[in-house]
Amino acid sequence: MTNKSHLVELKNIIKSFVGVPVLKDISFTVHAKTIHGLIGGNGAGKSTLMNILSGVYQPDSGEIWIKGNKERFKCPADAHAKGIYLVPQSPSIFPYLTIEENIFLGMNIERSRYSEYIEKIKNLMNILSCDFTLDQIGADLTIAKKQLVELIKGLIRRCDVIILDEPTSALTSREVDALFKTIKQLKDEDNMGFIYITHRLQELFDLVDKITILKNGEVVSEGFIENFTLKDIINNMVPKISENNFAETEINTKEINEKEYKGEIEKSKVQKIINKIDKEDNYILEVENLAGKGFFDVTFKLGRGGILGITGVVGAGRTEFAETLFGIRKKISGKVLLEKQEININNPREAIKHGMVYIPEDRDLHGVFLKANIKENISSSILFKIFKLFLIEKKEEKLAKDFIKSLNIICTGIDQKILYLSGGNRQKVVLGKWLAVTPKVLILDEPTRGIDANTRQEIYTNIKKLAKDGVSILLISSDFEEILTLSEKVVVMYRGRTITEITPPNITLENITYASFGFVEKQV
Amino acid sequence: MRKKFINIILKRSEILVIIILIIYFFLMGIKNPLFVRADTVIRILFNGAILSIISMGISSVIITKNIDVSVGSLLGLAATFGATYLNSTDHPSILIFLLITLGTGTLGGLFNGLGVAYGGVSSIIMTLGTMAMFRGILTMYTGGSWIDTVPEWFLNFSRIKFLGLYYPIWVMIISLIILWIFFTKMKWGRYIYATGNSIEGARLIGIPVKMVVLSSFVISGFFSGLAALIYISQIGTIPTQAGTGMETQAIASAVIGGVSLMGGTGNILGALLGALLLETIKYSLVFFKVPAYWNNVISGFLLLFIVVITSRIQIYLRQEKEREIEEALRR
Amino acid sequence: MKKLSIIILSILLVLVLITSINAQEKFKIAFLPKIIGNTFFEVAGANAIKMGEQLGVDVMYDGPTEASVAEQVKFINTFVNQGYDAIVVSALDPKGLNQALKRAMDRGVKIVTWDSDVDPNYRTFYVNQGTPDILGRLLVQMVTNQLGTWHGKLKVAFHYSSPTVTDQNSWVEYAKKIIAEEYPDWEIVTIQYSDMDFPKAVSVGEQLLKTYPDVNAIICPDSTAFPGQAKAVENLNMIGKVIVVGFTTPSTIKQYIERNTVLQGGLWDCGVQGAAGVYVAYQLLKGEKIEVGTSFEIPGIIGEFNVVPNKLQGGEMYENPEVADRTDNGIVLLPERLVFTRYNIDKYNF
Amino acid sequence: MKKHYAANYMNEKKRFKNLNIVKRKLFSWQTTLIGLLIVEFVIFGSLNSRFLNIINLMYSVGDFLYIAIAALAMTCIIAAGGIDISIGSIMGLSSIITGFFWVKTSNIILATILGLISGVVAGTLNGILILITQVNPLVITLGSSFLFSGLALTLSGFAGSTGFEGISGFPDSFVYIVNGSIFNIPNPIWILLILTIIFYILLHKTKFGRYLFLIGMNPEAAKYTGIEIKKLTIYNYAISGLGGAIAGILLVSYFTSARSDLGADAPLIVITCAVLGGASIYGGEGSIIGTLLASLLVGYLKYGLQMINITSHQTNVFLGLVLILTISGRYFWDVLSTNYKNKEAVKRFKKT
Repeated sequence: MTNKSHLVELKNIIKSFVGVPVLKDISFTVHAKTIHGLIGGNGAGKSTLMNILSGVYQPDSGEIWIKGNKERFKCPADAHAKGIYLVPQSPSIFPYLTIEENIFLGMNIERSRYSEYIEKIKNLMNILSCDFTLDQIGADLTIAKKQLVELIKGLIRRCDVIILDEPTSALTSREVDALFKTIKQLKDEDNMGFIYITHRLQELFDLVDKITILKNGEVVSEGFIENFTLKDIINNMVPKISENNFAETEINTKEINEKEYKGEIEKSKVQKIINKIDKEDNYILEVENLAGKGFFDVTFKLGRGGILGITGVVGAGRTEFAETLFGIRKKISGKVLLEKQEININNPREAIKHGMVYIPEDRDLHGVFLKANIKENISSSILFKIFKLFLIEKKEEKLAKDFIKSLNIICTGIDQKILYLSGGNRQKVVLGKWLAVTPKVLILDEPTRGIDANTRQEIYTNIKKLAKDGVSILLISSDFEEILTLSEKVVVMYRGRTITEITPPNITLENITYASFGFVEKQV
Repeated sequence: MRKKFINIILKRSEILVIIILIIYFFLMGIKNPLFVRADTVIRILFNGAILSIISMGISSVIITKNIDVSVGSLLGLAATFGATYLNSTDHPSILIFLLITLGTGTLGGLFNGLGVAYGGVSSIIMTLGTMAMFRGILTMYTGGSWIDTVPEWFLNFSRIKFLGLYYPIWVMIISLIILWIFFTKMKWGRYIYATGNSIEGARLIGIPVKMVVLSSFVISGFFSGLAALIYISQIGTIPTQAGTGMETQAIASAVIGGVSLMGGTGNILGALLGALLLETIKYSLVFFKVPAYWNNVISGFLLLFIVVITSRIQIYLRQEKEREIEEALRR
Repeated sequence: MKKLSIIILSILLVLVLITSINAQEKFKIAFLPKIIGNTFFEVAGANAIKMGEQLGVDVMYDGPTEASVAEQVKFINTFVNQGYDAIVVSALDPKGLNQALKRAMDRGVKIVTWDSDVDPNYRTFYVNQGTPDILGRLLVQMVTNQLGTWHGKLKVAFHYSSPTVTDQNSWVEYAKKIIAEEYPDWEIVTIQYSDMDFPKAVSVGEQLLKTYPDVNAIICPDSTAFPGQAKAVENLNMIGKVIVVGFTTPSTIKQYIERNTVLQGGLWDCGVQGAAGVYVAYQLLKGEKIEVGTSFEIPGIIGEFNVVPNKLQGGEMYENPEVADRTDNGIVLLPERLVFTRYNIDKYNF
Repeated sequence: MKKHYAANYMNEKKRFKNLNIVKRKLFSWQTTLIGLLIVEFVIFGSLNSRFLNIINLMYSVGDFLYIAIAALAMTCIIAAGGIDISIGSIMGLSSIITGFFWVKTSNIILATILGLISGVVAGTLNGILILITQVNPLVITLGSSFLFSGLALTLSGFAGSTGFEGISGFPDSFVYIVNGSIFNIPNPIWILLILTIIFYILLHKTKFGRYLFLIGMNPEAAKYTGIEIKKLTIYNYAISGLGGAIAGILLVSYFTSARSDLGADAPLIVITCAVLGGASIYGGEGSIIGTLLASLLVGYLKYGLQMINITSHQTNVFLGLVLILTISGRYFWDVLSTNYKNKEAVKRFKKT
């Protein structure tokens, strides 16, 4: 049965967590010289499957065959020894080791070939146009740069199979192109196989050869990419059960509009937006020449109930700006006007009191309390408002239940720990936590990073609905498509400054891209 | 120039400790000139050898984001076993003696490590437990009496000088060099840092994290044994309380020297210097010539003061560096 | 959990089999030191148990592992709950045990103190190594013994465990008084403490010698400070340049006497003291009278034990008219104090 | 087909939920602690019938009252991701301050209040130092423990000629606080009960307590959530100082003597109780009830071992072993039960 050209063969894998099945009898094969896309919605079991393949978890039942031999992986080192390497979705770069140490850590290479490897790394860094050096320490890098290092770590190890889990979520389009080129080159030259996990479904058509679609721990469809259209893929991924259970919720996966995927904005919609923006008086938040650590000059105006996109390449100072606005960092100069009143915010509590909230970029580190349950997370932002001294359990529970329902958070109950939720559901909890304070201005920083397509759509719908309800939204994102889909006006930052403001009908991928690299004059 | 200085101090926090040591000696010299003598420095090194060795060993555990509070008890246990052997025969073999003393330390560390890495016990609980156990075994073994005599020839060991320094000081220096090489030049040393940085990340790239954690406890145990060796020859009497309170001092030394309790950062030299700083404070109290019941107030105050000063300087320097980067970006 | 309880159960059973010797209808006496794991108390405890065997009573020796009043109170309470007939205790605090002892006496438990006393109201007899006057004088005497016929200025320092230790404090107080009255030329330069921590005793000892380079004699009435100070003298190569005297067990100080670092060290026979404590408790239990002003002998021990009134100890606690001159409550004095020199040290095995 | 699947999914969800509730009720750590406590009573009771004497059991609470109280305060500190080594020195300091002002003013109420205030001040100092230095609380409180115990020693010398050796002569009303009884139940039990309720409400039922947990779980996220970490940290250490002061003053009442070294042996056993009670040294977890149970467990374990004539040396080895085996057993039990559940799930799945 087994074939030597089958680099990896997983047979009848079953895996449960605390008695709840996550993988139900999955078989999965990767061939040499193939880039194999693995997709599926939230909690479909992609990550679990790959963690089993890379030795992080052990299956409860089932077999792993590598190049025709049956193997058992007790730990990741076993998997590495058999030529399997996982580039994780959230980079785990060691903060106090240098980049060089980070890359070489866990590799067994002779001293004599050391310089050869350094050469290769530098080459890769060139191709991916990395702007860091090998002797910087991990803590100095931004999340996007860390992801590049993770990629280099994977690519430098001449493995048979490299698993890439959402490698592009923090990369710019230029870096993505370079990455794809490198992967394709490696595949052909070195007989390698890749397993590529992504939520950006369009990437699939540019890159992969075959795809496997998972849903609720089962393989629902498999085949060559040529045989699929985007619509097929999405239809296969949508978990139908949500129709039965959450029919009453307003925000529903049914609303997925395929056109939005392609970034096309309907003409009628444009007209509406222009009308809205024209109401000059209706600005809720005005930022004038704000400067702080990491950014120097930010100016824009946000209309009531509007969605303002702020974008730019990594390092443009977007997050630093947002954190300053929210009071986490100190501002150096400039003015912030909220509802025409100048405000001075020194800490997040003041920002919240003014009705301004911030959903941070690094969800697990800054957004949620992983060890706390959903109820405790959602109420954390508003405890000071709704309780004097003692907690009233019923009140808190109702709050949590309301948000679980309205945001369609998939969980076992309000007592479930965030740790056991998928990334998308965690983000919904963060959203719920901040909506609980009924904000006037909602600052979203990379709201859909590392989140699957379904949940992403849900979050988009939520954002739009919020705007419709009068919440003004500041959307910070490096995903230009996201900006394009949601924003009614776009401000582009470049090297710590807002360099241009793009209004409809000029909001196009091209214009944003040019501006974010500093070419303002290209925009007409 | 200034920028370079900031960078160096931020990267090498032990330099700050050296500066503080120098300033401390200077100020003490004003207070009591008798203190500032080459002999005092040697006495501090000599007396501080035990604490420094322990704190270097404990650093390997702290770097993995664990903690070991059993080192003091383990020192006492190893010293008791070693000294009992020395007294048991007329012609003790040095080799067996080393084996017993260092072996006790290593085995104690191994037991800690097994519990933490494979037994699912958090390190603080594990070592709190073994701290009581080791001390209990010690007192049961000796029946509660002190070991009062150690053969004369062995006591003389600690008085042997080489290149002007006593042998305990050499043991300290050699330990420093070995650990320094281990932590900076060897793969396993890197693994220890990586595990402390992020245990999940380390596992993902194929580091055998359980073995790494285990090994760090073994190292800590081994150096407790080594410190016990010095204890026997330097003190010459092993009371049942030998090593009590050593653990908190060793942890404090490591932290003052820049080893973070959050794991993954700091180095061995820092831990050593931290221990010497503590020892210097302890060794200067009588020189203040104030009523001795003030001594604990003074040492507590000095420790807090130094911690406050170093941390404020670090925070200031970090801000300065950020400002520099800021300005560079603005340009 | 089941597994665990089985393990606990079996370990316990084994331990109990080893340790519990269950004898019926004998007097049960608890012998409580300040701290276990210290040679001084271990020797006293061993002799107390031996005396128990001789008298045919059960003697239990146990105490706190840390010098903590709270722990000691715990022990007293447990001994009472266990049904011990008498408790022989060396108190960590002259007043801190009062409530526990009161409760014990209310339940009919006889209380005898040894080594360190409590308020006379809360015990019957105190087996005393010597009044502070005797021991303070002994300390000074050990210094003058080494001066020979020389008279004149002398710089003296004290080094002991901590100012919170009652008996050591009282000896030092008397020694200071004697110096002030009888040796006006002497100057007390400093008093240092080393908290019963051996390395600290060495460090403090060295600092003392360096800070006061002209000090002539150091008096160390503490079993840790004494050898620590001697070690410091050796470390700084000052053997013969400074007189070190103090109290500790002969086995601890032997090596320093052999090396001539220390010429004289003092103590009383703590073994005799432990045995005497048990003996007195036994007499009380049997209902035999021990009266103040008389003396008695203990079989197997040389010398006479004088029973003196409380007021001889001096101090507020003892001069209280309620207890000062009682006949059924007083102080039992040990027959002799010991001074160890290189000529007699081999005679003592504790 | 799809509908069937959905139903199946819902069933599993329900099963999971039920399992969770059962698991939480039956196998929670607190239940285990109660179980251990019962086992302890059964074993000691069968080995020495005097152990089960109810009056003795009640009175012996006084022996470890100070440990239990400090452990309650320590639970709050550990839950918020901190640690307070100085709690023992604070006991000594507050007891000396109480004694000192009793000697100087002869007003016991004033002296007690000043003792409590000194604990709060000491705790606040800890909190402030931890905030301005950003150094690990272990180091700060270690340093401050030297400072406080030194201050206590020095101050005790000013209270009179024998001050170093303990200040005594407290009035009967003060001594009665711990040594008396109400309705035939000794006061230590009442005190412990009341303080447990107060701390339980504080940590588990107030906004303040919730904030402590959140800070302990993730201080960064707490900052981003607008929680006033600085203020809360200082309050927390002040409360811990107050806890230490209460424990210290109760010790004075219990011993009728104020000493500078009261409580010096406390910190490690206090931390042991808090952690054995379920607090995570890395913050974010902790339970007042668990801590109380653990304090009782450890306190009665020591008492019981003594009752069956096991000496303190052996007790130490035994205590250490029990601590390690309990926690390790808990871990292995978790691993085994999870494996078992997963196997069951595979079986269930293969059946359908």
